[in-house]
Amino acid sequence: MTTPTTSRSTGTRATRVIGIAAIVMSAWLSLFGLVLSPADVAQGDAVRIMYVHVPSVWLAYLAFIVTAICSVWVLVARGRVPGVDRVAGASAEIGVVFMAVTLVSGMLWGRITWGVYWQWDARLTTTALLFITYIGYLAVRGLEGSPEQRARRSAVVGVVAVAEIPLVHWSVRLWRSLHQEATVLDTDLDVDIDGLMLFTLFVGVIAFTLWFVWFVLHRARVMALAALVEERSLDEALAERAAEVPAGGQN
Amino acid sequence: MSTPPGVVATARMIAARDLRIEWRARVVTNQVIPFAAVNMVLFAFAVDDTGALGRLAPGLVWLTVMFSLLLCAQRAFAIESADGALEALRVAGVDPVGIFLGKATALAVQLFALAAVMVLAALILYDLDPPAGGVVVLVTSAICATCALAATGTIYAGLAAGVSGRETLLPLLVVPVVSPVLIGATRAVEAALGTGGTAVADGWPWVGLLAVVAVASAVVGALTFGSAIRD
Amino acid sequence: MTPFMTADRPTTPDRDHGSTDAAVVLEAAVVVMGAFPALAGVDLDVRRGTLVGLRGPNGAGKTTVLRLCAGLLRPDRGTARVLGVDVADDPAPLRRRVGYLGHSNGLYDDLTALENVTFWASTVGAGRDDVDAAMAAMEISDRLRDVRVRHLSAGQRRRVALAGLVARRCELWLLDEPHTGLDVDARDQLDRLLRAGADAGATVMLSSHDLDRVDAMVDHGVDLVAGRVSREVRR
Amino acid sequence: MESIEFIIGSYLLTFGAIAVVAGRMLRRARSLSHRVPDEEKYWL
Repeated sequence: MTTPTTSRSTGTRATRVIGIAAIVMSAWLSLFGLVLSPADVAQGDAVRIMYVHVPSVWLAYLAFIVTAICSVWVLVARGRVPGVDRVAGASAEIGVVFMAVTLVSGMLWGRITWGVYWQWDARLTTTALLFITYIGYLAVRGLEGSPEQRARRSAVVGVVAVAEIPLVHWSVRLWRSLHQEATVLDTDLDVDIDGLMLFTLFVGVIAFTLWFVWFVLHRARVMALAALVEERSLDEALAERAAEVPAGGQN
Repeated sequence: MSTPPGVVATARMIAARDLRIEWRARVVTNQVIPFAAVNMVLFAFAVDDTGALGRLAPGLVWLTVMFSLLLCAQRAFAIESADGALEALRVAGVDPVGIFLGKATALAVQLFALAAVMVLAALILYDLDPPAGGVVVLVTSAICATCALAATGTIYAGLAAGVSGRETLLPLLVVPVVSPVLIGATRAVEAALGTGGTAVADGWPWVGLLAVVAVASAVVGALTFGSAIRD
Repeated sequence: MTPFMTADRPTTPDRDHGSTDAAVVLEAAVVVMGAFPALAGVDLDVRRGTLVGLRGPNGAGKTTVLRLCAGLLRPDRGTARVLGVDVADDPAPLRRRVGYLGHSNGLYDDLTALENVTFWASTVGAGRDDVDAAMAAMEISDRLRDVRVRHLSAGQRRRVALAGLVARRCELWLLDEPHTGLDVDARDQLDRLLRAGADAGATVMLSSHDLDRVDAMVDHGVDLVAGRVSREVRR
Repeated sequence: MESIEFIIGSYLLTFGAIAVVAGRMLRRARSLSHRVPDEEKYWL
């Protein structure tokens, strides 16, 4: 999988170690989650979805926290920290992917446990709205403009989004608490966790954190490569423009 | 000798100018309010049940105000970018915090007027019978909600001003962020109008939520608006 | 009095930072628009109190030079110092001291001429006297003052925009094709005004297609070709 | 195991997403890296 050509692109020894560790941990997670860990007393085998669901939601929120921190950094530095901006963007991209995964695996879990795919609880609703917000963040990253402009604009969205999380969560919780009569399903997703289940979950969180680091390092380097390619094409474009003028000096 | 105006003076100047332009051009009065009103009428067809319509009224009012926000915020920056004025403001070194506060204030005033008309329309069209004590909750919640909406709308409309594709980008950015406002304002108005079977006093926690959202949006906007409009 | 008079403005400490007689210094400035190098290494040294004309065909970089000097762009390579301030640093201290009029006028259609000029004057705290002087200098009649600019001709709008700049009394004037849309009388009038401004100590940079007109009026002519300076003439 | 298709499905979805995103990213990295000399890659 890691051939010499990869090592000349965005891979280094460190990312290879992280990547292999992530794969091993993921295999381990699947083994423990699907086979070795016990079924839950209340939920039965449905609890096995938790071992991928909880680590992926952890990854998604970790990604958005990283994006938020980098966004603040970019704003303070007035957009002139391209490396930080790339980490913000890379982190948001991977966060959006895992938030989508989280939502779908959560719905599958909900379908088994509650009998419905969706429930208007604060966690789900906040996550769904946050997902849309970060799709908007990525849309802003795709706007026309200079790299610096892109960095500052998307950082604004990153900061507004992180300010939004507690407000959305609070408002939906308040909404739910005043409308309890709507709830017919009282099974919560909280499970009575035993030692092996906790261990499996722990393996999952480690594995997905490794995936996060691996993805962000690679994605940020891909962005850096794209910037370098642009820089090189600028040299060519400058040479072309220079050829337009017959060596005219100043007098 | 001339000294440049401070933040508050700048904000007042910008807000006064925006409101004067609206007073002259009547875009909100002659275009956005009729659009919002026809929304309220169409909701009646969609729901087709007077009892349900009454219960839904607060939500429909604020949904309409949110849609109108998208139009008004777009309009607020269309006047800036029509002839390059936003760029000229930047070259002139006008404080972006002042620009933000001024434009958000003008937008909030327009939205508040619009919300008032929509509440009135709901009372008439949906046959509501509000309790007398609800006015205070109604007005304070509407003030907080329109301020919060205006602040968020100003940040993102400023960010998208002059960018191609802004018409579709703005709703994507604004709507998820204003969802707490929609929830809070709907519940507060529900309590104020007595449509949800709750007491008027139940509206106060929601007013508190709206006030927090308004302050948070204004603070975030003031801190980030300079970066949002730099091009 | 000429509305360009700037000597009565208070001198701030950062004002004379750096070389005192250089208004604009560009060194090997490269500005990229998308993937296109609009400026491909421009060297330029503009003295204070001079009237500078930028000439050249479309796409030569005239507009980009002016926008760079206004702090609207940052050099991708090289340096740009304007009034002693490096525009790659925060250009905020530069603002208010620089007036820029691009292809658009920066006017609000539904405000009257007077309201527009008053608004732009008030952004720097300039008062009623400055506005009146600017309106008089641009010969905006009492009748035109109270007309919404939406109903004005292109030339009249340009005069209103210029009055807005004049009222702000800047040290450096950056005018992108200021003659566009003006009739011959108004062009002559504008040229007289710019000359008077430069004589009073302001630095004026303008771009134009009109080679003869520029040649006749400027102290320092700069020809741009393909994002570079091809020829300079100083008087 | 009850609802096994949902459980297996969620695992496949999660790890499938990782594989697809990683694969696309590495392919793009490889195609870009040909156009940049190694000495400009700060991570090497």
